[in-house]
Amino acid sequence: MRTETRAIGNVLVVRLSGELDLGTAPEFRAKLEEELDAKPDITRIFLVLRDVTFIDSSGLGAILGRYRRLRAHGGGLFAIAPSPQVRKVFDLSGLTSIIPVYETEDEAWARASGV
Amino acid sequence: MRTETRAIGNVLVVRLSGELDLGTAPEFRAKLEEELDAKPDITRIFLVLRDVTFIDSSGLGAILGRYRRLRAHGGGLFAIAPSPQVRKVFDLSGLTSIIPVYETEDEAWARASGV
Amino acid sequence: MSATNHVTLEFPAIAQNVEFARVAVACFASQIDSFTMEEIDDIKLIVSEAVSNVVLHGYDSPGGLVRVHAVIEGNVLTITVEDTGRGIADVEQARQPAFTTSPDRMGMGFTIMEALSDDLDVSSRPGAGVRVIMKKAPRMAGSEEHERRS
Amino acid sequence: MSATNHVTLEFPAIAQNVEFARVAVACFASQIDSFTMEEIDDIKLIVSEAVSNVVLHGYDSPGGLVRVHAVIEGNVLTITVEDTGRGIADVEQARQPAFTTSPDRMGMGFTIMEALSDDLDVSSRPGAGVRVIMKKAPRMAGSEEHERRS
Ligand SMILES: Nc1ncnc2c1ncn2[C@@H]1O[C@H](COP(=O)(O)OP(=O)(O)O)[C@@H](O)[C@H]1O
Ligand SMILES: Nc1ncnc2c1ncn2[C@@H]1O[C@H](COP(=O)(O)OP(=O)(O)O)[C@@H](O)[C@H]1O
Repeated sequence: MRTETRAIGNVLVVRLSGELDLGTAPEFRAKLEEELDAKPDITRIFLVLRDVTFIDSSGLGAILGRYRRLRAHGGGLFAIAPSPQVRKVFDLSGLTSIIPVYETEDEAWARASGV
Repeated sequence: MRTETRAIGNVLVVRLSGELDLGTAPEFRAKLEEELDAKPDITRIFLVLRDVTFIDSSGLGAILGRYRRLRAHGGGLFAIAPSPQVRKVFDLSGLTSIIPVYETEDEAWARASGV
Repeated sequence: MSATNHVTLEFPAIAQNVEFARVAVACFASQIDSFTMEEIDDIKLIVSEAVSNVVLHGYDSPGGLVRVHAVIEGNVLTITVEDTGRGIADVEQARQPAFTTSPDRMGMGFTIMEALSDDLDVSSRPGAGVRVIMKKAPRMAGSEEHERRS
Repeated sequence: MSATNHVTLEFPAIAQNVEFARVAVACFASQIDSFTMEEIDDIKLIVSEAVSNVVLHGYDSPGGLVRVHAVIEGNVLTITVEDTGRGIADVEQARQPAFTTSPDRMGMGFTIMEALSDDLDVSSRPGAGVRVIMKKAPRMAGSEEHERRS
């Protein structure tokens, strides 16, 4: 699992790759908490899932935790470009009805900027 | 494991992909024996190994068996484009000193045609 | 291939072994040629959920083991995931969507296992551990139309 | 990671399980972060050779089992491959390059295991089976220069 982050304005773009499960979730969680602590201006996360090859409910839980933190302060988290495997787990677990999912970064930016 | 064959003159070009081990060697062996039985003009095999992701000594044994069959009638077998893993097993087992290895199909053709 | 085959895995209930378990079972499952890539992914997921449950909920103290048994009979894969830990008092309740005893969990593990297996059986005696048995067969065995694995 | 961890695999000595064994052990081995891709490939190969030997030479009749045990202690991976089959009368002779009792084999299995492990131990009592123990640690543990796995 690898997590690459880049702050653009008040958006934190997070690119995840590899497998997000019980073994790798703590690293993901720690990395994002650290970023959010260091950059208090961040209100939204764009979580790019294109290169995530596997996720399970522990991985989803780690994403949901970050969503809740931002949501508590009026912000949000968008999931972008999930693979079919990731999409399926989102749907099965009901996360699709909580976290907005977009096919591309462009769509998320358009939505975020109210275009 | 997948084996694709194409006869060009008296050369049988064999493209292998996947893993060649004790589990898959019988299929490889059967496929080549069938081809050689059906096409008695074939004197040489060009074995293209570019997409072989794993080989062990059982896989080598299957290759060596085909080499010996052709050799018994004055023909031969060339190994082409082994990956580093395949190359290493060839070297460790001493097969490199028996079976000629070429980096590309072109080199094998040049050699076969005496250019 | 329609032969019979089986493997047993045993390892400590720690988080980094979840990947090991799902990769090993997925590789074994791929001996059934007619499983699609998507079905192999489903198998990875249900193994991941069952083994994660043992790591998270199975034992009161470290050092407990997970035992995974996978059997191929004809075209049917049967996966058993067992522990000898604290067990589940009310299995029916535990299987409900969104039920969890850990506040930071989603409670969707059993729901996912149920949705993606052909049959899920959960049994437990409190104090003696949990046994989860999941069955999975290729949906379109023998069909020419299903997405083939190379 | 420098913790201790271990896994046990047990399965019938049949040809299609060779891939299962090497994939499972390679996945477990990758918990040692500093193994390079090439070292993981070496591990696949030595497991493949040891398990193939049990399938080919281990048992007089079908149904025999292979037991693979892999342990991580610090940065060292120890792999044990065992059977309870016919055993080897002269282990020293069996380990010689090109020695084989099967006419269509190359006799290079033990030579490859020896070349690619840091330590190879083979023990046997005829009639009681064979135990092969192989150790492997990352060559460049901690170095920045070695080819990293993502
Ligand atoms: N192996 C187990 N040992 C003990 N309790 C378990 C085990 N597996 C599941 N449970 C119990 O069942 C509940 C529901 O499990 P599950 O649906 O997988 O959701 P989650 O793991 O997110 O809580 C768990 O919260 C736990 O209380
Ligand atoms: N598990 C085993 N049980 C019985 N005999 C074995 C076992 N492993 C190896 N041997 C013996 O040792 C010999 C050499 O093994 P190896 O170097 O791997 O070459 P090969 O497998 O190609 O014969 C084998 O031919 C066989 O006689």
